[in-house]
Amino acid sequence: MNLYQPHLVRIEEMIDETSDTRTLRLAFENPEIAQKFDFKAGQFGEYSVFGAGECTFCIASSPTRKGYIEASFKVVGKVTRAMRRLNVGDTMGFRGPYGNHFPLEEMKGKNIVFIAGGIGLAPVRCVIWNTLDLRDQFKDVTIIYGARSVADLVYKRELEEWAERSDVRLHSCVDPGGETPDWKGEVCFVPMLVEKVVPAPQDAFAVVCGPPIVIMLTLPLLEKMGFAPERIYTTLENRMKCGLGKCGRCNIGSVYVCKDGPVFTSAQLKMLPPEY
Amino acid sequence: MQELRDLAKKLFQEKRVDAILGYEIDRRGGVRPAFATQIEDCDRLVFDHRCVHNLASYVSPRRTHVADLGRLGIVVKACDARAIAGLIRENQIKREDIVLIGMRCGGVVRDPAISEPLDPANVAQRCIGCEQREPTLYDHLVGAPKPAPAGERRRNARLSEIESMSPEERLALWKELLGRCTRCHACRQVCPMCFCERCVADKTRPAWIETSPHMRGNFAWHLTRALHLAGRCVDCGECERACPAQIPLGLLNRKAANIVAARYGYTVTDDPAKPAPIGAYRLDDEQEFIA
Amino acid sequence: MSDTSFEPSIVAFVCNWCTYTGADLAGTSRITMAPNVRIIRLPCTGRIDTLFIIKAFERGADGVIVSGCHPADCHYTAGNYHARRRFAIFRELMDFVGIDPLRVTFSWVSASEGGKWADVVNTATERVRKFGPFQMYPKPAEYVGE
Amino acid sequence: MNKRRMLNEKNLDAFVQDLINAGTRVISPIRRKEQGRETATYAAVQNPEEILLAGPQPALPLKDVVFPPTETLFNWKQVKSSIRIKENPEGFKKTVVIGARPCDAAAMEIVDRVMGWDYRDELWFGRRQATTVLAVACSQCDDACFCTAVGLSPTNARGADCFLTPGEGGFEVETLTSKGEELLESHHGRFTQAKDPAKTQPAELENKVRANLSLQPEKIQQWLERHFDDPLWKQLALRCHGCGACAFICPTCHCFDIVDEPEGIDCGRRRRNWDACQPALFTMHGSGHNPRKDQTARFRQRIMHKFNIYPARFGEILCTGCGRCVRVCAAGMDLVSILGEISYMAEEAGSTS
Repeated sequence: MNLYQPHLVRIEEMIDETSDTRTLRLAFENPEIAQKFDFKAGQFGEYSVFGAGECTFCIASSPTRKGYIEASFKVVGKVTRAMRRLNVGDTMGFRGPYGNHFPLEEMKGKNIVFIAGGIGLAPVRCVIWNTLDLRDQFKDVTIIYGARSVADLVYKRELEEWAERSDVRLHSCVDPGGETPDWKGEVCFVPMLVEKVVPAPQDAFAVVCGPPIVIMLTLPLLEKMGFAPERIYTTLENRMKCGLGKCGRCNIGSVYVCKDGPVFTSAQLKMLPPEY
Repeated sequence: MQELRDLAKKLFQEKRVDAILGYEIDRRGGVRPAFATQIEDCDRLVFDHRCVHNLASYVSPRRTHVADLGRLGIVVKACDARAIAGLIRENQIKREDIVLIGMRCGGVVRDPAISEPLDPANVAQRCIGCEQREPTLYDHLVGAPKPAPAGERRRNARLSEIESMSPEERLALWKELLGRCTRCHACRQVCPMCFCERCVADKTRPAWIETSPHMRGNFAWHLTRALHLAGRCVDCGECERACPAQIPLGLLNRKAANIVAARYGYTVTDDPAKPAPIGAYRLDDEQEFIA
Repeated sequence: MSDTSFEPSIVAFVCNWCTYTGADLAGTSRITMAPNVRIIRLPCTGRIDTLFIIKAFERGADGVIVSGCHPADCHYTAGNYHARRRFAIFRELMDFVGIDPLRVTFSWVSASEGGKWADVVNTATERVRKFGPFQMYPKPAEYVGE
Repeated sequence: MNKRRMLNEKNLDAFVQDLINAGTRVISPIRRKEQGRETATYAAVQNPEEILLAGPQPALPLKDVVFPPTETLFNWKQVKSSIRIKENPEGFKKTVVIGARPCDAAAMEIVDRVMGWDYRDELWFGRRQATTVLAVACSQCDDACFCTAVGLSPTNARGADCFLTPGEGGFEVETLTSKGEELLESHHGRFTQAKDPAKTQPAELENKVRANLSLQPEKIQQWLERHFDDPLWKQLALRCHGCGACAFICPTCHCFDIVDEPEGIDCGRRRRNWDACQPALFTMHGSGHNPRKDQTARFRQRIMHKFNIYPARFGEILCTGCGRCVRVCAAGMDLVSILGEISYMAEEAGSTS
């Protein structure tokens, strides 16, 4: 079996998050691999639709939930379009887990702020559930999430669950113009909400993910507010083919996103050329 | 040479151009494209039988770097002017946006690294029998009239040789030639007439032309490229020169040009007003192959 | 595979307004014709890219039929005139690289010419049957399979 | 190891014929006539007489022997409600390369680094294992060669299993690996005892190459590390067509694409194809966002990858100085003068700081 041969996974469940994003719950067809498979929050995989090709996504489910993995994707290109056409019971391919991960061990005993925009919640959600499943090992957990409009908010059921939990603080917002009459959250852009509600930087880690504009505005903002650049984490996406450090297209300077990433600190990003 | 440099300087002085695309001597003693962006650069410009490159390739609006230089002056041979005319004809550039420095040309060598004088052994095949010793599309015409280069025209002979083969022999020949292709698409990138925003070979939904360098992908690509260039190819030879696998791509393009010439009486010109044969039609076009 | 047992697969790209209706007429008139042809309907011959023909061969067709409105009858005025030039050049290029252009049949079949459509289908099928399978591309090597 | 033998011209032909008879694929520079000039190209040998060991550098590198332009990663077929996957059954053909240029032999060893980085690429190493490389000392060079500038030379045996040095009436064969020793030992009848002492190669050719370019790779790397935004990049990229011929013809460029191609309704292949960093599509995201948005960024990436990224990650320059990119470029982009320019700027920067 060569490196590029995927494991077979079966679609167990399908949740439409928005009109163009969907979450697939995937279970390994081979029970031995299902048993063995393990990953860490923040790692990614190569998902394939046979006949269409491969696509790179972070694993969106938490490593604490065994027996399946989840992928959330937005329909943009050839493979995601093909993924959209699949149904429960269909077979896909999966290679992984690849790349580095969020430093959960270091984050233990600390306050954690999660900041996400749009579909960027997917990789963050993985860490959120990982944290919440081990809730007593962390201090305050704050989630700041925003999307273009109410219709574009992903993981709506989980947002409700987090809102109800007393051990999580959830702040959500939608861009001006994206609100509905019964929207109870804020109406502003994610960085503005961060400025307003972000907790004290002492003893805290921040995990940020979203479209490039959210990342570019939020990282300096957090630093200005006192977060140490080494404690602000984000996850990058570059086009990849192999995920193994061979195919040569995800480089940012001398960094291979697939091997050295996808998780980077703000401090690391500052050392890289702006090719992401 | 001095005439060209003086003209280039004058164009800068009169602020008629922001940059001039021409030729300069390179390290190896051949010539390469030059981008003169100030008056001082004009003394580097040269023009001789080594100026093989078709600079029209740089003028496509997709070349944002070059477009960023501002108003361009371009050194063109007759064959290059045909490409410029093609770009104007197909609404890629506007005639008034560029200054054309037409060069009288006595033929070029087949490889710009050749530093010996032009002779029948090193002259580019396309120049033998080329009837245009100077462009008709220009703003300034430079140089003294030059005679046509001597040499044996082998291209048509090669075409007729292939045409007289049996279909099996032809297929075997093209399987060997196109089998060398690694699908780098350099032929497309250097072609002045391949200016599509998104080439059909890059499309994935569906992937009309498979990107793999196997028989299917290679035949689909080269047949389609020849068809898309029928009546548009200016015979500048850039694709053949760029091909790392040394495939004689010109044969396909020449064949397409001959078909167009025989069926529709059309040859590529540097008159931008003359419509291209594909995209036009006549009610009485031959249709002997249609039942 | 012996020649007698070879049944060619033929893909027909036809225009919506004339040939498709003509083929429909052939069917409703119960004209018997070779069952080897699969029809793909397109708005106009002008829409039939030569890549369709190439793709058909890539995917296993042994022959192709391209058919649309007679000259002067195009629903879009001139689609078939443009197509005519394109196909004329394309088939000569095919010939030049050694692919038999007779594997592709071009015809004009109007909405009322059900009989002509049957003729086109039968002629094309017989011709391709004589040529044998299209073998230019290597067949997919062994697949996992039952 | 380091055993020395002699192989005369007649025995060379017989050796090659033996290999061919045994069903081994023999790749060598083959004589070709093109427009009246004698050129060479690496190809499978049908007849030992076609071999041209002393000719010009073959136009294409040996890369495709171990890294084919397209290869099947696996076949798949829909079986009932699931998928069945099968790897290509062909395996790796036993291959002997006779007459590899030093720059082409070294390239394989350099690319081994990335292909074995944490994850071992079995397709690459499978072919590497099945291939025995007999390199030959160069006997010609031109104004595009610069192997000496990147730590190699016309007589460098890096990456070779055996090294052939032309001598009177044949070659002196030096064995460098056990794989090479095994091959020669199994054909020992064709080789004779080497006469002592070993002949030293004239340095003439090496000096000629050295005259084209000489540089200090560490200085280049330092300069690149500090000059991501240098105006040089934009200036160079103006001339570049972005065609990628340089990458496709490069013995060390190894970037690839993975594509799925259906072969029918319910079966297909996943393939790996050569790719290059020069076309825009290489890094384009599905959303249309492109991290390397213009030719400046893409051309810079090529130079950076070869002379900064690869050395930083793998301690090797991703270039063997074969000069093919210089010869192939339709726009006259000349890596020798580009490196020369960078070297000059690095010196300047070094002397002022």
